[in-house]
Amino acid sequence: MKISIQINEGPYQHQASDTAYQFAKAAIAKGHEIFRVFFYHDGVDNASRFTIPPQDDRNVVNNWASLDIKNAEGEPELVVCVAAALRRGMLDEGEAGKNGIDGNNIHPAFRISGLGQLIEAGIQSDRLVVFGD
Amino acid sequence: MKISIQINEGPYQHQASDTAYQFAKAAIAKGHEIFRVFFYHDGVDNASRFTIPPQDDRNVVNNWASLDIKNAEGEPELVVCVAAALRRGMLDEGEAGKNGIDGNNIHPAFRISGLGQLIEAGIQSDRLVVFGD
Amino acid sequence: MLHTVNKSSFERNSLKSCLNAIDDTSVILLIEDGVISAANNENSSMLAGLATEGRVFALQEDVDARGISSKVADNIKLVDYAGFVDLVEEYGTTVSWV
Amino acid sequence: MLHTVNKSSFERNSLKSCLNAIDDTSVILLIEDGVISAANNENSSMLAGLATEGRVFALQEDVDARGISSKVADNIKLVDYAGFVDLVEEYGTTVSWV
Amino acid sequence: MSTKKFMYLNRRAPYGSVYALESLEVVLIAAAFDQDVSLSFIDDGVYQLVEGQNPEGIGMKNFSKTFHALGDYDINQFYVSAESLEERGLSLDDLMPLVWEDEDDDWAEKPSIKVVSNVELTKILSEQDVCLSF
Amino acid sequence: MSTKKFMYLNRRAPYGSVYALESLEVVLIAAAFDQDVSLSFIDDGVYQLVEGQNPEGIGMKNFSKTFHALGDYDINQFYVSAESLEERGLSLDDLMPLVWEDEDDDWAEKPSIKVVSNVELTKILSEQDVCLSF
Repeated sequence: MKISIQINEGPYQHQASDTAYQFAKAAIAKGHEIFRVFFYHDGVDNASRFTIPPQDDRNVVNNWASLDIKNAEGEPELVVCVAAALRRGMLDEGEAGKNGIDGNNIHPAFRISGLGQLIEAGIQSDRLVVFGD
Repeated sequence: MKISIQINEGPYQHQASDTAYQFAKAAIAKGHEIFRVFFYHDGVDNASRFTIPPQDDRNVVNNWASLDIKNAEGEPELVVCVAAALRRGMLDEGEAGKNGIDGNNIHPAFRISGLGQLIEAGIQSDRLVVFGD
Repeated sequence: MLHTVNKSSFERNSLKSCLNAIDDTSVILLIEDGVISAANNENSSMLAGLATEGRVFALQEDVDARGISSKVADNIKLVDYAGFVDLVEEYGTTVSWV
Repeated sequence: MLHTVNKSSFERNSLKSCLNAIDDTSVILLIEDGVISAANNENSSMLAGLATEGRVFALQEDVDARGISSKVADNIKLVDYAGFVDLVEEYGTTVSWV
Repeated sequence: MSTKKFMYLNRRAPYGSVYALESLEVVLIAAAFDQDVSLSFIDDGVYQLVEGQNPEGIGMKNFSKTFHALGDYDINQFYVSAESLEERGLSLDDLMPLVWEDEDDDWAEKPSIKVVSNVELTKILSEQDVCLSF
Repeated sequence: MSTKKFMYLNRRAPYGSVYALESLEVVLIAAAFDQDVSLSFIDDGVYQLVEGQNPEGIGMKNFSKTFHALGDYDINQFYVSAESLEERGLSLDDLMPLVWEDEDDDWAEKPSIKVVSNVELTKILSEQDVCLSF
C-alpha cells in the first residue's frame, strides 16, 4: 500500500513527529511504501540540520533521515512546506539566496516544496495519515 | 516595576509570542522595566534570524528585536534557553563551533544562556508572567 | 493574584482548573482564545458568579479579533494591553493557565 | 474509517468530538496522551459502549510509557505500531482528531 | 489524475493558533487540483467563519476575507456543525455570507455554508477519501 | 539574594509533550538557587509521578526517575491534587514513593508527596511569589 504522512508539529515539543516516525518505520517493515512525508505548520522544524539533542536522547531529525525515503528519481520524499518554513526560519540554499540570508539549515535528507505536494500525496496515496497536536 | 516574561511557544503557530510582545510594549510605554524575556520550550524559535514572514504579515522576531531590551551592560535581555535551543536547532556562533556545525541562526538581539537566568529573573523581578499554549 | 486563561473552555480544561484554584481575592483575565469564554454561550455559567463580583476581565483586542464583541456577557470587564499591565501590577503574582 | 485520538479526554474535547462524528462501522485508535482515555477513570463511560463492541484500540507503547497498562479498561484492544499500520490499511480513510 | 473526495476538518478558533490560516492556505492550493473539496467547521472551528473579525489590535492580518474568494474556485461545500454553533450561542446570521455562482443554474448566486447536524456531518465524513485535520 | 516562594505548576501528562521534562529541567537548576520551591501536580500532571513508566517503545528516555533525586536537593514539597487523582482512577499507591531526609529530625526519611484537596492547593498557590506554568 502507498501511505503518505502529514506532520503538523516540530520535534521534541510534541510527540507527533516521534509517533509518525515509529508508524513509518513499522509500515516500511511490513512492506508498504511511504510515498511522501509532508511537514507542515511547526512540522517544518523537523528538517533542521542544526538540531543537537542531548547525547542520551533520540535525534528526531536523524531518525527521519535514516528512513531514506526517496522517489524513483532519487529525490527525498521528506517534503517541507515552503510557506510554513520561511515564516519559521527554515531555509535551504535556494531560499536563503533569494532572500539574502547568509546561511541555511535544511538537512539534505529533506527538500522544500509547495503545498501542492500535500494535495498530490493525498491523490496518489492509498492512505494519508495526519499527526499533530 | 520590574517585569520578566517567559515565552513557551514559537512564532506563528501560537499567539503566545505575539501577546507577550504586545504586553511588553504596553509595559514599557507605561514606564515599567522589562528585566528579562526568557524563551523556553519552542519559544526559542522566536530568536531565529532566518525568519522570513510574508510581506503582509508581522515579523515576530523583528518585533522583539525592536523593543531593544538590554541590561545596564548593554547585553540583550532577550534570553534563549541553551538546552531547549540545541535540541530544536537554534545555535549561536559559540554553540555551532562547539558542536562542529557550519552555520548559526540566532538573531543578534538575543543571547543564549542557561536556565538559571529564568530563576534569576523570577528572583530579581517584581512580576514574572508566563505566555504559552 | 491574577489568573490568565488563554484557551477556550470548549477546547481545554484550563478555565475549569483555574476556577478550582482561585481564591476569594483574585481575578481572572481571559486572553487569546480564552476570550471565547467571555461570550454568552453554554459555558457562560462557569464564570457568571465571578463576573457578577466584577472579577472577570477579557482582553479587548482578542475579543475584537474574533468578532465577538457584541456577544460578551454583562459584567465582564474589557481591558486593553495597557490594562493587562495594570492588572499584573495591581494583583501581585500572576498564574498562567496555559 | 479509522479515527485516531492523541489527547487526553480530561484535557481536550477531541475524543468527545470524535464520538460525535463516528459511524457504525468505524473504529477508534487511542495514541500518545489519548491512551489516558483507555484507563479506568471517571471518563471511561465515554468509550464503554464502543469498547464492548470491540471498536476501541489503544497503542501499547504509549500505554507502557505512561505506566498505566494495569489500568486499561476491559474490551479495549492493545496494538503495537505494526498493528496501527494494519488498522490504517483495514479501515480505509483515517481521520485524526488532533 | 483521479478525483478524490478531500475533507478539510477545522476545529480551532482563528488567531490563537495558526491552524486556521494555514488550513486556508492549503485549500487555496487545492483549488488548482480539480478534486472534490469539502470543508467542515466544528467545535471552535466555527469561529473561523464569524463575520466582523478585526485582528488589527493583536497585530495580525484578517485572513477571514479570503473565504469569500473560494466560491470563485468552485470550493463551495462548507459544512458547519449546528450543535457547535448552538453551544457557542451563534447562528448562521453571525457567519460571513459566503456565496458561489452556479454555472448550471444561469450563474445564480447560492450560499456556500450549510449548517448541518452532527448526524449529517458523520455521514458526509464517512464518504471522504482523504481527511486533512487542522 | 532574597528568598522567594516559587511554584512549578504541572498540568500535562508526560511524553505526549515536552512540558513535563523541561519543567523538571528547570526544577533541577532551581535547586542551586536556595529559594523556597514547591511543585504542584494537577489535572493530567499527576501522570508525571505514576510509578512504572516505560517509554522505551516510543523511543524516549524515562526521565521520571529524576524525581527521586530532588529530595537530595531539599526539593520535597510535591503537592498532588486529590481530586485530579480520583477523577483518573489513581491513588497515592500508584505514584512513585519519593522521599527526602530531614536534617532536623535525625535524617529521618519522609515522603515528599502530599496529596491535597483543591481547597488546600488554592491556599498554597495564593502564598506564592512566582508561579511557573508548564
